[in-house]
Amino acid sequence: MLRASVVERLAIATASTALALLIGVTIVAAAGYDPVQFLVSLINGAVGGESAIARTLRFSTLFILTGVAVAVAFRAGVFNIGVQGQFVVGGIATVMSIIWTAPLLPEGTVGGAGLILIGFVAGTFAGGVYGALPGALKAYADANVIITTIMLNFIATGVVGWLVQNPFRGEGNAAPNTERIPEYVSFPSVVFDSSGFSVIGLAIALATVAVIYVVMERSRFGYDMVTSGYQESAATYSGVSAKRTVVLTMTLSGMVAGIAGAVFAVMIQGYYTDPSGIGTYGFDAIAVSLLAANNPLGIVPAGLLFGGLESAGSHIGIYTDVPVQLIDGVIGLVILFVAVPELFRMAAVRTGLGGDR
Amino acid sequence: LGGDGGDGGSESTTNIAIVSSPAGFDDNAFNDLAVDGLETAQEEYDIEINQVEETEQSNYQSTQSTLAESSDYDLIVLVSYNHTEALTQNAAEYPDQNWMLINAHVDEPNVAGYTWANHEMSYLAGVLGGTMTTEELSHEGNSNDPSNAHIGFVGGVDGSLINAFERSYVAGAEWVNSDVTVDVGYIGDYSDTDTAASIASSQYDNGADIVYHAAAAAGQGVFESAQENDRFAIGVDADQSVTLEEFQDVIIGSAVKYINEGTQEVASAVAEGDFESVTGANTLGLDEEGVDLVIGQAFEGEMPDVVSQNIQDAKDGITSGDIEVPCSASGCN
Amino acid sequence: MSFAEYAKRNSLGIAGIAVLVAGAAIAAVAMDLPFWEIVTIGFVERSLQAATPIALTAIGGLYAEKSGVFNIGVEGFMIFGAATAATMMWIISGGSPGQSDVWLAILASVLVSLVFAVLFAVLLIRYEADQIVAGLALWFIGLGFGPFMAVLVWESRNSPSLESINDLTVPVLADIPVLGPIFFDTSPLVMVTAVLAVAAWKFLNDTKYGYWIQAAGENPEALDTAGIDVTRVRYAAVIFSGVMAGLGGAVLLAQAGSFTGTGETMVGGRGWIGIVAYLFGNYNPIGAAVAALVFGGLDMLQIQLQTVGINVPNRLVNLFPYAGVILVLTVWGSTQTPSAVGEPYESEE
Amino acid sequence: MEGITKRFGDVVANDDVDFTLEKGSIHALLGENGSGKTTLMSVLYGLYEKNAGTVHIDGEPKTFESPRDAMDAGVGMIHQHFQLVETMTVLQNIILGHEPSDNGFVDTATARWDIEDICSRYDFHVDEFLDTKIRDLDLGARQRVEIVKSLYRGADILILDEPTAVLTPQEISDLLDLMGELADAGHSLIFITHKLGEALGAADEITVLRDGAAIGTVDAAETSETELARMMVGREIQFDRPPRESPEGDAVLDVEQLHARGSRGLEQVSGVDLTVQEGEILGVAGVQGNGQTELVEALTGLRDVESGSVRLNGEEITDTNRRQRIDAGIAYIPEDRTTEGLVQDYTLVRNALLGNQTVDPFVDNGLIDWETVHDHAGDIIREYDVQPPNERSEAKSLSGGNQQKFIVGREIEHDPDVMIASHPTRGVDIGSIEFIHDRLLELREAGMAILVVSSKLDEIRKLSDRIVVMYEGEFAGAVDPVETTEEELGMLMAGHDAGTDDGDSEPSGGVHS
Ligand SMILES: Nc1ncnc2c1ncn2[C@@H]1O[C@H](COP(=O)(O)OP(=O)(O)OP(=O)(O)O)[C@@H](O)[C@H]1O
Ligand SMILES: Nc1ncnc2c1ncn2[C@@H]1O[C@H](COP(=O)(O)OP(=O)(O)OP(=O)(O)O)[C@@H](O)[C@H]1O
Ligand SMILES: [Mg+2]
Ligand SMILES: [Mg+2]
Repeated sequence: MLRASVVERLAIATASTALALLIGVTIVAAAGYDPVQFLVSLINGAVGGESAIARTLRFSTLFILTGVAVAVAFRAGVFNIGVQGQFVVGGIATVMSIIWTAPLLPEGTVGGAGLILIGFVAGTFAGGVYGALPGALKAYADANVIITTIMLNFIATGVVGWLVQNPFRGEGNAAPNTERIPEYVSFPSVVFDSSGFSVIGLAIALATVAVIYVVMERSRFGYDMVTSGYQESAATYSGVSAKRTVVLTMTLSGMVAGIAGAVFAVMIQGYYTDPSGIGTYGFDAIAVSLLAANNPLGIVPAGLLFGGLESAGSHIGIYTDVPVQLIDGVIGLVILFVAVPELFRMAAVRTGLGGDR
Repeated sequence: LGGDGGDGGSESTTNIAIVSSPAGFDDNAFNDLAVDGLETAQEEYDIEINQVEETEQSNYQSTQSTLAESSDYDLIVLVSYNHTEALTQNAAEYPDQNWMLINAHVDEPNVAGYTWANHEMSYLAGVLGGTMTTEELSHEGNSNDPSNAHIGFVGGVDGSLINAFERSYVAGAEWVNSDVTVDVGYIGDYSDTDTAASIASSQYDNGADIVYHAAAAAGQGVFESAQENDRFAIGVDADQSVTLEEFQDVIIGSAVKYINEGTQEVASAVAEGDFESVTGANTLGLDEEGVDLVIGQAFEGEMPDVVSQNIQDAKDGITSGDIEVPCSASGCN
Repeated sequence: MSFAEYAKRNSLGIAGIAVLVAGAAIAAVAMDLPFWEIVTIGFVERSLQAATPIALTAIGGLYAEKSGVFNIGVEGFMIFGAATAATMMWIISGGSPGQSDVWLAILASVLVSLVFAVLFAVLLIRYEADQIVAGLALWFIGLGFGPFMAVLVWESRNSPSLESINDLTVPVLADIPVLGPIFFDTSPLVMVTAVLAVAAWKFLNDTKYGYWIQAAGENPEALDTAGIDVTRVRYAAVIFSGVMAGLGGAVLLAQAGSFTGTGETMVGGRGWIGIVAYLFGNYNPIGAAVAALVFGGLDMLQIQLQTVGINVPNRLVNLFPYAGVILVLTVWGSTQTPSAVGEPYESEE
Repeated sequence: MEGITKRFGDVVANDDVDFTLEKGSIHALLGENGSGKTTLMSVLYGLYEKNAGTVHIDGEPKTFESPRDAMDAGVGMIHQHFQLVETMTVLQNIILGHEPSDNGFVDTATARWDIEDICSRYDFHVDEFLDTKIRDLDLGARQRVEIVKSLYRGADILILDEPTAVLTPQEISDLLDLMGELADAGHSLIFITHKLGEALGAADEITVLRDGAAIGTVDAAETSETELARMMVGREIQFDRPPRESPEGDAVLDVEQLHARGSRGLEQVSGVDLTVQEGEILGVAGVQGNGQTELVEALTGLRDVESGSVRLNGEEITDTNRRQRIDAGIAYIPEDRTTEGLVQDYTLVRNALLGNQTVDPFVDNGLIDWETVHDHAGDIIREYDVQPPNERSEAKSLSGGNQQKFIVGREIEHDPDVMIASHPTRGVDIGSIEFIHDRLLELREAGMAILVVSSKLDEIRKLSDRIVVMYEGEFAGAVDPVETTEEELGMLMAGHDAGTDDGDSEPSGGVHS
C-alpha cells in the first residue's frame, strides 16, 4: 500500500468516492428524495461560488493538517488514533494562552500577531505533550498505542468539556464557551473575504506539509523514524533507539495536530467550546492519510477531497430536505471504501483497466 | 424590515429558516417546539420553513452567514444559546437580516432574543413534587409513598443551564416542605436513555417517588423507569403526557414553556412586516404566561386540591416577587 | 491451571477489579459514605444490566482479534443492532409491541447484523481493508444510517416508547435473600450473557475451532500448512464479532425500551468500552465479561454517589474507565495481543 | 517426481526436474541459494501448483491441490522456518488441524496417548514437555516437535528444508541419528542442506540442483565434498585453511571481566576476557545459547554491560551506545540478516544507508544525500557480486546468500577498525561462503581486527588465528586452530576439558532454563 503509484491512488480516491456517492444517491432516491437535486447541490456545495469554495478550503485546511499529523505517525509504524485528542488539547491551549496573555500586550495588529504567535506555540506545545504521553507509555511501559490514544481522545473531550463548562467558562456565559479571543487576534482575510477562512491558514497547512515532507524523505531523523516503523530490529541494529524514536514520532505527530488545533481556534472558532461539538477532524484524518498512502504530499489532494465532501454536506443540510444523517452516512461510506484499495485494484484488473498483479 | 429578503419566493411568501441546537431536531424539546410554533403560524400566513440541522457548534458561524448571505430569508431562527457567539458577529455583519435567538440574546437592533423562565417553571415543578410526595396518590398500579418527603431530579448535561432547572426545582420543593429530600443525577448528555433510566431507578430505589427530568430526548428513560418502579414523574418543556401519551399513566404533570408561541409570535410579526415589535430581549416568565405547570392529562381531577392551591400560591408569590426563585432564565452562574 | 498462572494470564482484568475495589474502599473510608445506601441490590442489578451489552460486544470483538482481525467497528454494529431492533419491533408488532415482539426484534436484529457482518468481513478479509480505518468508517456509517432508519420509520431519530424486556423470575430461587433478586429475578438477557461468556470461553480453549482461531491470529501460516483454511476461520470469527455487537445493541435497546438516535445515539461509546473490556480481560471471554461488569458497575456507582448526594463532576467521573485502561496498561504492561493481528493472510497460490 | 517444471513469472524455479526417492532411504537435496530446492519440495507438498510434470507415490500418479492432499497421501514437510504457534502448547501444535474430538471437545487424552506412542518408538523426548508452550522451547526441541507433528499426521515421506541451518552441533548430531532411526523404521526422508558434510554423513543418495535443473544424483558412499561442490557451483572450491604467519599487531579490541545478562534476565556472559589484535581473526566457537549472542551484543553496544570493561584502541567504550560504537569504528555482521541486517521492504539503496546514518558523505548535518547513497549501493553490489545486480530491487526479493553478501559489503565499506561477524555464513550456499571467507581473510591481511562467532567448526578452523570456546558464559579454553582436532573442540564445547573423554550424548534438553 505504501508503494502504490500516484495514478493508482487518484484512481482509487475517485472510485471510492464515486461508489460511495452511487450508494448514497440510491438510498436518497429509495427514501423518496430527489437524487438529481442531491447531486447538483453536492457540486454546488463543494465548488459552487466563492463562499462554497472558502468553506471547502476551510475544512480542507484542517483535514490537511490533521492528515499530516496522522501520516507522520503511521509512516513510522505508530498507530496514533489520538490526533483528535491532540487537536482538541492544542486548540484549548491556544485559546487560553491568548486570553491570558492578551492583557499584557498592546492591542492592534502588532499585539495581534504576537498573540497569534504565542497561541500557536502554546497549541503546538500542548499537542506535542499530549502526543508524547502515549508515546512514552509505549516506549517505557509497552502500552498499546492504538488503545491508549483512543482512550486519550475520550479523556481530552471529557476534561476540556468540563473545563469550558466550569473554570474556563467566560464571564456571564450561560453556554459552555470560553471568552472570545480579542477581535484583533485573527488572520487578515486575503483573497477570500469569508469569516472562518483565511488563505494564511491554508498557507500554514501547506508549509507544514512541506516541512514534514523534507523531514520524512530527506532527513536522517525521518529515515530513522520510518526505518523503525518498517523493522524495529533493523533500526536498532543501525543504532536507532526504538524507544526514543516512538516518543519523538508521537511528539512530532502531536505537534502537527496541535497546529491544526491552533488554526481551528484562531481562524474558525475564535473561542473554545465543548469538544463534543467540534467535529471529528482527527478521525477523518486517518482516512485522509490512508488515502494519501501516508505520503505528506498526497495529503493535500486527499484533504481537498474530504474538505469538499464536508462542505457539500453542510450545503445539502441547508438547501435540501435530505436528512443530515444520510450525508454523514455517505461520508462514512467514502471513508470505508478508501480503506479498501484492493477492492478497486481487483476491479481494475478484472475490467482490464490495468493495475498490477 | 425583512423587506430585502422578500425576493426569495413570491412577494407574499415569508421565508423562514430555523437552525437547530447541537441536540438537533427530534429532541421532543425546544427544537421541536420552536418548529411547532412556526408551523402554527403557517396556518395563518403564507410561510415557507427551511429546517437546517447543524449539530456542530463550530459550524454555526458559517451556517448563519451562508443563510444570511443568500438573503432568501425574511427571518432566521436560531435555537439555543450555542448560537450566541456566532450571532454576535453575524448580526452586525448582516444588519438587514432579521434574527431570532432562542434562550439567549444578542444586543443588536435586528435580533429578537427570546428566553423562557426555565427557573420559574421548574420551581413550580418542585412545588408539585414537594406537595405530592407526602400525599396519597395511586393510579393504574402506580403509587407514591406519603410517609416520606423524597423526590428526584434527572438532568442532561451538568452545566449552568440545567443547574437552573435543578436549583429552582429544589427550591420549589423546599418551599412546600422544608425537610424534603431531593436526589439529583446528571446523565452527561441528552441522548442516553438507558443511563437516564438507571439514574431514575436509583433514585426511586433510594425512596424518591416523583422524578422531574430536564434531559430532552433522554428524558424518556425516566418515564420508562417510573413505569417499571410503579412511581411517578414530571415532564418538561411540553405537556409530555400529551406528546408521549404512552407514558400518561406516570406523568403527573409537566413544566411547560410556550416556545412555540414565541416563534409563532415572531413569525407572524415578520409576516406582518412588523419585526421591530419583537426585537430586543424578551424574557417570557409567568407574568407573560410564557411558562406554566400543567397537570398530566390522566391526572386532571385526581389530584388533591392542595396541589392546585400550592401552585397558585407559588405563582402569585413569584409574580409579586415575594418568592425569590434562584438562578435566572439563562442559567445559574 | 494454577491460580498463579490464571492470575498472570488475566492480570489486566484482575488489576482492573483491584483498582476499582481499592478506589471504592479508600473513598468509602476517606469520607465515611453511607455504604449500604450506595451498594444496594438495585445497584448490583443495574450494574449487571449495564454490563450485558458491553460484555456481548466484548466477547465478539475478542474472537475477531484472536483470529487476527481487529474489528474496531463494533460501535457501529451496536448502533445498527439497536436501530434495527427498534424498527423491527415496531414493524413486526404493527406499532404496539409486546414481550414476544421484543424477542423477535432481537432475533431479527441479529439476522440483519449477520448480513452487515458478512459484507464487512468480505471487505476486511477478501479485500484486505485497512482494519482501523474501515472500523472507524463503520462507526460513522452507523451514526449516520442508524438514526436514518428511525427517520424513515418514525420521521424522527427517536422512536416512540416501545416495549422493554421484563424481568424473569425463577420461582423459589428468587426468594433467596440478596442473591435471589440479583440472579433469579432479573432480565433474562443477563442470564443469557453469563451463559454465553462461559460457553465462549470453553469453545475457545477446548474445541478444535478454538485452536484454529488462536492459530489464525498467532501464526496463520502454521494453520495453513496444517491444512486448515485460515481465511474461513477468520471469516467465521469476524462475522461472529459483528453479530455479537449487533446483539449487544439489540439487548441495549431491549433494556431501554426505546431508540434514541440524537447525538452519539443511545449506544454512546459502549462499543469502545467493549473493546477495552476484552483487553482488560486479556482476551479471555470470562475476563472480558468481568471487565464489562467492572465498567457497568463503575457507571452505576457514580450514579449511586450522585443519588446519595455526593457531588461528583460526572463528566469527569465518566472518564474513569478510560483513565483506568491507561493506568492498567501502563502498570501491567502490554496485553497478549495476537502477533498476526492486522496482517492480511494470503496463502501461496 | 518426473519432469517437474515450476515458473514464477519469468523465473524458472524448477526446470524439468526428475527426482526419485527410495522407500526407507534418506535423500539429500543440495544446491545454491535460489537453485530451486524449496520450490521443488513445495510442489511435492502441494503448496505450489506445478506448471508441468507428474508426481507418483508408490507408483500411483498423484496431484495435490493443497498441503491437505499431500498429508493425506502421507507426505509431510518441515519448513525452513518452523510452522509452530508460539503461544500454544506442544500438544496443541502437534494435533493442530487433526484434532481428535469427543463430543465436540478436543480429546486431549487420546492425543496424548498417540503422541507418547510415537515418541516411545524413537527418542524424541518430546512427550516430556507436551504442555509447555512452544515459545519456551529451544530450537532443537522445536525441530523435533515439527517432526513429531508430521508423523502424528501419518507421514511416511518426510521433507526437511534446511533443518540444520539453525541447530547446534549437538542438536545436529541428535537430529541426524533420529533421521537414521526413522529411515530404518521404513520412513523415507528428503533432506535439504547447504552443508556437504551432513549430506555425505546422513544421506543414502544425494541429488544436486543448479539453476532449477537437476545436475545429477549420486550415491553418498561414492562421492566427495569436492565433487559435490563442483556439481553445485560448476567450478572447484577451496576448502582447506590457507597457510599464514601469526600476526603481531597491538591489541585493538580489549575486553576485561565482562558480565552481561540475557533477555530472560539470567547472566549469560560471566567474566569474559578477550583481546583481538590488528590483523588477527579470533574465532569464538561454542554451542548456541552459551552466551555468544549476548557477548556480541555487548561488544556492539546492543546490550547493556553488567560489569567489566570494553576498550577500543585503549579507549574506554563500555558505556557508549550502539550509534557511538559504529562511529568509533566497530562494524557488525549480524547473526540474523533478515530481521537485523536488512529492512526487507527497502530497496538496496535505502538499505545501504542502514548504519551509515551519521556518516559523511551520505548524511550532512541531518540531511541525506540520496545520490551518494545510491552510488554507494551500486559499488557494494558490483564489488560483492550481489544478485540480481539492481540497486532498486527490494531486500526481500534476494536470497539469503545474496542478502548476506550485501551486508558484508556494506559493513566492510565502513572501513572499521574492528569487524565482528556473527555466523557470517549461516544458511548460505558454499559459493557465497567461499566468497565471504575470502573477503574476511583479505581484511585480516589488511590489518583489521576481526572477531568471528560461528557454530560451524570447519569455518572456525579455516578462518581463525586463535580459537576460544565459549561454554555457559565463560571461555572454556583457547586452542590453536592448526593443532586442535574437531573432536577436541567438540569436547570443549560440550563442557569437557579437552583430553578427558566421556562422550555421552544426551539429546540436548528441551525447555529453556
Ligand atoms: N515465491 C516466489 N515468487 C517468485 N519467485 C520465486 C518464489 N520462490 C522462489 N522463486 C524463484 O525460484 C527460484 C528457486 O527458489 P527456491 O526457494 O526453491 O531456492 P532454494 O533452492 O530453496 O534456495 P535456498 O537454498 O536459498 O533455500 C529462486 O531463484 C526464485 O527466483
Ligand atoms: N516473494 C518472492 N518474490 C521473488 N523471489 C523470491 C520470493 N521469495 C523467494 N524468492 C527467491 O527465492 C530464492 C530463494 O529464496 P529463499 O527465501 O529460499 O532464500 P533463502 O532460503 O533465504 O536463502 P538461503 O538459503 O541462502 O537462506 C531467492 O533467490 C529469492 O530471490
Ligand atoms: Mg533457504
Ligand atoms: Mg529454500
